[in-house]
Amino acid sequence: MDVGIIATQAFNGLSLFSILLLMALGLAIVFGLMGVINLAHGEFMMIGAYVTYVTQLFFAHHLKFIFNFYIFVALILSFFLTAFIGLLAERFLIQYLYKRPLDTLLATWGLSLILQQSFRNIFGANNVNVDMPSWLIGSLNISTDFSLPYNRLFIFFLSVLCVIGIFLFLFKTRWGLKIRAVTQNRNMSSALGINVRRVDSLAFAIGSGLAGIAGCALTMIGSVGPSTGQNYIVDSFMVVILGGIQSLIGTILSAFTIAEIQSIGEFFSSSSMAKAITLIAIIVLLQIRPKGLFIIRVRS
Amino acid sequence: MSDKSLSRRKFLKKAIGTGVGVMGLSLFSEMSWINDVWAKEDVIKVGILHSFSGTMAISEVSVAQAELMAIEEINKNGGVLGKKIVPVIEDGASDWPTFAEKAKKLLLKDKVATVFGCWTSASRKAVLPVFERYNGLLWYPVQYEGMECSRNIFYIGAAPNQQIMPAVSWLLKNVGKRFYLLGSDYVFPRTANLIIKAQLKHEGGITVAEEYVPLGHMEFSTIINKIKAKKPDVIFNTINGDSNVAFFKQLKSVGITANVIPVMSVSIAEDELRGIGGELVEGHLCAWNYFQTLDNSINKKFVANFKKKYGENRVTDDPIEAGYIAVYLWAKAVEKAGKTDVDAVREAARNLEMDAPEGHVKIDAENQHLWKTPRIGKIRADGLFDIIWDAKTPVKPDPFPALVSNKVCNWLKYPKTGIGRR
Amino acid sequence: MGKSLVNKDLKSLVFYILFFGSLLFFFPFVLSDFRLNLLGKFLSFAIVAMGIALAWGYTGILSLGQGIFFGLGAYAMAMYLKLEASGPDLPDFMFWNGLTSLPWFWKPFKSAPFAFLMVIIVPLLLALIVGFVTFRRRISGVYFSLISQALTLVFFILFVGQQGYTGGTNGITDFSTIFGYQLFSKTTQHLIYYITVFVLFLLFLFGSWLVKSQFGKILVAIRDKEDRIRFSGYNPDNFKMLIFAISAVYAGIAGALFVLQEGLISPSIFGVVPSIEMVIWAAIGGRTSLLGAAIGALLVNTAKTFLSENFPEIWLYFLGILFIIVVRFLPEGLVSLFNRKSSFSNLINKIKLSLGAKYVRTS
Amino acid sequence: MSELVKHILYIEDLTVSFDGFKALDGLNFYVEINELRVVIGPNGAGKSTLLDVICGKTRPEKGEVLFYEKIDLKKLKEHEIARLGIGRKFQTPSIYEDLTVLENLTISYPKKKTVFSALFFKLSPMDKEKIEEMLHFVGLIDKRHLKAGLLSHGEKQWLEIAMILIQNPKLVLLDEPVAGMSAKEREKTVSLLKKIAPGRSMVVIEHDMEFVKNIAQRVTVLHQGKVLCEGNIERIQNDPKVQEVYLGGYKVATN
Amino acid sequence: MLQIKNLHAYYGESHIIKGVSLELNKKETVCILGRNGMGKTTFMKAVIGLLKPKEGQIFLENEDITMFEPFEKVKRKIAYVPQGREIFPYLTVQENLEVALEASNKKVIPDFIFELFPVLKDMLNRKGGNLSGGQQQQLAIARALVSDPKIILLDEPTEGIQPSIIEEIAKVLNILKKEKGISILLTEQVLNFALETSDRFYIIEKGQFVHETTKEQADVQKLKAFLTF
Ligand SMILES: Nc1ncnc2c1ncn2[C@@H]1O[C@H](COP(=O)(O)OP(=O)(O)OP(=O)(O)O)[C@@H](O)[C@H]1O
Ligand SMILES: Nc1ncnc2c1ncn2[C@@H]1O[C@H](COP(=O)(O)OP(=O)(O)OP(=O)(O)O)[C@@H](O)[C@H]1O
Ligand SMILES: NC(N)=O
Ligand SMILES: [Mg+2]
Ligand SMILES: [Mg+2]
Repeated sequence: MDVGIIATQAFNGLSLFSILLLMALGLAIVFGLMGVINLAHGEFMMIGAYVTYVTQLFFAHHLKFIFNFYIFVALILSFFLTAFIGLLAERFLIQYLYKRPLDTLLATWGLSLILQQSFRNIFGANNVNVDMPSWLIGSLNISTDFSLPYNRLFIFFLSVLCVIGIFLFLFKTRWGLKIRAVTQNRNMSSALGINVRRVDSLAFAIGSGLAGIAGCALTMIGSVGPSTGQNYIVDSFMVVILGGIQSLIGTILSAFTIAEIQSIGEFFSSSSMAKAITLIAIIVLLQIRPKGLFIIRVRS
Repeated sequence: MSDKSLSRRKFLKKAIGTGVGVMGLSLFSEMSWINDVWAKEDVIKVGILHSFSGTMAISEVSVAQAELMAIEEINKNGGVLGKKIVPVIEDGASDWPTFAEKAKKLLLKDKVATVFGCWTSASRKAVLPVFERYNGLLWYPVQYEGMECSRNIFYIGAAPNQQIMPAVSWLLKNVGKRFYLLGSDYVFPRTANLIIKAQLKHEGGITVAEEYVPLGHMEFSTIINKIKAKKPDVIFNTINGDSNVAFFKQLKSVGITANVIPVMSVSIAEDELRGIGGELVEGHLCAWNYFQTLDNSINKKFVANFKKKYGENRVTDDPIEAGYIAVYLWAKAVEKAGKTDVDAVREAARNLEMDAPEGHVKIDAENQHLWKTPRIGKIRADGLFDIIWDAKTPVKPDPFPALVSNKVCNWLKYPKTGIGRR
Repeated sequence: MGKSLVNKDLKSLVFYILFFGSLLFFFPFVLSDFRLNLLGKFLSFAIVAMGIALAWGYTGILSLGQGIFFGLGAYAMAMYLKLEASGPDLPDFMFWNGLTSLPWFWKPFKSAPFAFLMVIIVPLLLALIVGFVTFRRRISGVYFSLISQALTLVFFILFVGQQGYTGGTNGITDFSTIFGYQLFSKTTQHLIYYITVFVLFLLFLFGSWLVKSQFGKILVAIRDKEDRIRFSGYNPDNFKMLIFAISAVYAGIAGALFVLQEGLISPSIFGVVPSIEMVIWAAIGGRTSLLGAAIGALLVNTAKTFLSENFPEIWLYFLGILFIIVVRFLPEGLVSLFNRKSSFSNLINKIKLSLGAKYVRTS
Repeated sequence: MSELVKHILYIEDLTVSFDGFKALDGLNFYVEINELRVVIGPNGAGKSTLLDVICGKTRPEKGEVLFYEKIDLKKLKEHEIARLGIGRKFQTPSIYEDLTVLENLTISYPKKKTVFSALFFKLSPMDKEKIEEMLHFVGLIDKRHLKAGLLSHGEKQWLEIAMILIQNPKLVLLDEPVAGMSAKEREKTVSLLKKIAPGRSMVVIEHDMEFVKNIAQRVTVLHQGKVLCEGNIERIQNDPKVQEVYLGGYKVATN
Repeated sequence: MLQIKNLHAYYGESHIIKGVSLELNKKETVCILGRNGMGKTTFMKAVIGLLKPKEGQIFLENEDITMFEPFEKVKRKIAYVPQGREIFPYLTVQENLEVALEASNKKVIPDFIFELFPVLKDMLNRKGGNLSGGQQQQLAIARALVSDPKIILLDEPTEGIQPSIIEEIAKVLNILKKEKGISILLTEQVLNFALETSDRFYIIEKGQFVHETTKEQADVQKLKAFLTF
């Protein structure tokens, strides 16, 4: 095996890491902090993906001259539209279920069915094609057999940016503090002057918005179809679970662990086996650390 | 506030009550004696059984549309035996047991004359016993891996010797010897690869790797790295569905274009290419019996009608065409038999011929598969194909390739099971 | 108090008699064979749902992996049926996957008693193992749920991947006889229907006995405060393992009954989606009531069939909305509508709470 | 049990630390058989942590924790410790909210507690009587069919005490049993404890000095994870260090 | 300041608070005494808004705030210390305090908090859930004070607190009342503490006030009798 293959493989691990991280980031808030088992997370990602598709179509038809920059507009729109739909879901459904976290699983499953069928009715049952901006096609050639695809580099930086952004938001702003307080004790937060409803909605919207961003980014490497979202759901949850809910650092650590197991496993066996191996490895790791890799313990 | 909640309470009570009532009623409405009271109009019911939801909807919806279009055309021309064809549509929901349930429902409750449907081999395997048990008739529109011989199914898609095997031979002659086999973890790809490996061994090719990804897999970077390491001459792609998009996008982004390593695909056609994007796959290859760009008047009319009905941006492809002609073949058989009775139709269908968009086809009298012309197309930037090779004449279907099996399917010679030894 | 208790018991008794009575004496005579077969299948689902009620409703263990156990029970039965259908030959799928002889672990399935035993043993053992490695390590709640979901996926991948041994994506299909009788003859199928009803009834009695016993009370205590129960001298891990295993056995038995009526099993049952659906049956009907869960399975599947037959292109909307409405307004499931009056007013209160007084908490 | 055994609880050099912070710091603590010991100390002194260690909830960093001077509690799991006859009441009431008051007591009843015995468990009439008696005693007889979650704070405290007592443990650990109780209930608790004290050992943590005075034989004062002082109530009250770190100007009225 | 008129509150269908009226004046401490389960906590919850009263009104300086959400009441300078502490377990002590800044116009935690509760200063970075019971109780009171309230509702504030700190708290409450002009509504079972801090007393029994007295007129024996029978 030559150096190029090994270097490429190392980069693949990193790239998968950033993708998993991006996928799980929204869930880390919605599920990790708020306790909502959002099975529609994959569909929320698809909202972002479809927004990207529509944006791309619009640019191709009306703003051809700046087509290459549609992706930035799409990122922003994906975030806000998905956040908005998340907001609606929170307002009309999720807010009634905070006391029954396992029930959120059922309700969001219903939601995911509805969203999937809506995609099918709006965009057709087929996959849709999202053209990449030309500057994202191709790769940075380091040597003849080691090159870094631009789209993956882009996703990598995007996810780093999102993580930093979320980190600052949660731990350095008042809104972040409020979100953390409310997710721990809704009643008491209210009794300390926090408008709990607003904070809940905001948190859920941001988590959903992040899913939208992930969906937008994934159009660069994957397909966009009505049921594509389902493919991401187990992976995203595994990342959060293995990391340890309530812990952003844990999420990062766990995305990294899973990505490495998966991509090394895949190189030496097959994708199917690697997937099974990865899932089993997660279960074994949870044996050693039942509450996740990185967990803040408190007494009661 | 309490007034408001009171009325809301009442409303909810009612709404939930109604919901429960509907579910209860639906059970009742299915009771046999009610069914029998249902008015019997003089029409011929046929079943359309495809996935309208779930992963397979991506491919199957278009085929169902083609079948419905054929029914509509036939009805417009007076129907069959002077009666209108009425389609009963059922959603297999990409779930094999559901396919089986719906097949039973079509045969037992709706008592349809025949069924057009299925896509995946798994769904076909699921309904096969049902069709055999209740002596129904299924027209199956997709290429498949062979190794099957049922008197209750007409196979309208390609058998291995009409698609996969000619493609392998062509590649060996024109592209190279080193094959990288990549497929979904799934029956069709695994069985197809079994055949391909045997063929490569026989014809002097080399299998450098055989690799399967789970359905819906999205991350191909490692596989692509392996491909780079193995340096194959060609990638033989039997990936199904969604994953193709990811595969081609990621292949392209590391600079593996058709000039570097061409990919030969057998499970994606024009309809799927719409969702991948032509530029990404330009220059790669596909093997089919039908391409939208086939230059003949029947096809041109077919394509035009399809676009007129479903939209200018829509395309036709091999399974769509197969679904479409399946309906015509059945109608012809019914006319010939003079009735819709399954046994009679089956007899009438033997050696039935037709000028289809894909050219001349004929139902094989022995094995109920279709004589079809193998073709290879090169993908253009617009997602359609330049046909770069064809077999000139229709090829006799052979569901049990001699390379991997010593069986043959021949209902004339072995009327009991259809299967005999070579 | 005493009086109303009697009343309640009497009322439920009447309800039970009505329920099982209609399954035995009404539906077989009014439904067409096809519909009766469907109902029989749904009854096997009802058994799964009862198992889920035991583990989830009473003990708080939400398994998103019931499909595994259902599947294993089903495969055990299917292996027997397939061997019987194949006679002296190798099962067809093995042949076209290049196997030349029957794998060792298939061989004992030639024996019906062995296969029937495996329907129970395999799910039981697997559940005990899964329970051992999770509950012992105090992996619980959502963690457990999602781990069981991951396991489902693992099984799916393994069963699909080992095509020669499992039939791959196709699964195992195409059976003919059972004990030499035509499996799909009208009489056999009717008989299997009655057996299903009978098994459902037995398992219902068994489950009711369980939850009424001291054991059942401890399950509820575990659901409430797992940590506390340890200080009362109980080891909750064992209780959880046992009830989880019992619910797995319910699913396994259901799977076997399913195969007998459906005539096929495929790994799609190991999928993430069917396992979630199973949980939904129980939730819709009422997770804290055995019969409620069972009825949930019947109603959801009836609704699914009815909706998908009548609105094949948009039925998912209805189903999705149904789930949302029930979860949102009937947290105890549909049974709460049929329960005593006070439960009904409880429901109204809950609705009221969720509509207006959002901050009311009872803790 | 050998004649020589004097201590039901024998704790030496016990250290528990959380991220470097020593909640217990080389603590020595001995309780004799049939003794009623009260532990007081400033908030955060490590009292609850001590009980956590005894009943297996927290694992110590080092030290010995022996039951009857020979059973090493560090090695046992929570339920095994409970089965040895150690019952604990938590600082905040901890009961099964979805079970009725009666069921809360029934499952605490000291019968075999394995999975299979639970399946076939039946209360004898005598057991029932005992439970009824206990319900009367804690004043919850009228609420026995009520879901325990609906009780008020004080009622929950009572229920939990009843659950511990019905276990008939050899060693009772009570963490602030009268917190949130009204004067009347405090008095009742005093008489209850006095009544059940004979034949068993108890460790009671409390901040209510009135209550402490009423029940205490021997009092241990913990401070910063160590014993600050030990002795009878007078001695404790007059110890200047105790006054400084704990009592402040508080004086228990002598009656 | 705070006027409560004929308040009724329910848990589901059970009627817990049955027509309670009370007035809390400026610079005054009112104490509600009552045995377990008599409805003290329920009353407090109804006042702060965690439980919506079914009937009756609550006025704050003549504004009807009966149906306000808790946070709206808090914004109007009412603070609440619940029974059972309700600390945010995963937030540090510092963050627990900062959360309460939401209702104040300050940006930083005022220093006097740490003068009152020196323990907290040493534990600023410890997670709230890891504090001892008494430390949590102190944190809960401190947290209420951070928001710079005009009215404080305290539900059994001395539960689980060591005697010297109870004394401290009594002192603090008196200081707050006198120097900051804060009004305090308190529930207690411990008579000593109540007598030390409060100006007026109500006895609650089964959701109703059965006795009312001022400090001056208070007959300690009678109050005791109410609490013991
Ligand atoms: N998991 C933990 N992490 C960090 N510190 C902890 C942890 N558990 C306890 N502590 C600290 O250990 C000390 C002892 O706590 P403990 O609960 O034993 O006190 P206590 O004596 O019971 O106090 P109180 O009378 O207030 O209940 C406290 O300072 C507490 O903050
Ligand atoms: N969530 C609830 N649902 C129904 N009833 C409740 C609920 N919480 C409390 N109760 C009941 O309401 C009554 C009053 O309870 P509350 O907590 O207000 O009493 P309290 O005076 O604060 O008692 P304590 O001194 O023990 O704290 C009790 O009888 C209790 O059983
Ligand atoms: N027949 C197929 N492509 O599954
Ligand atoms: Mg303590
Ligand atoms: Mg209270």
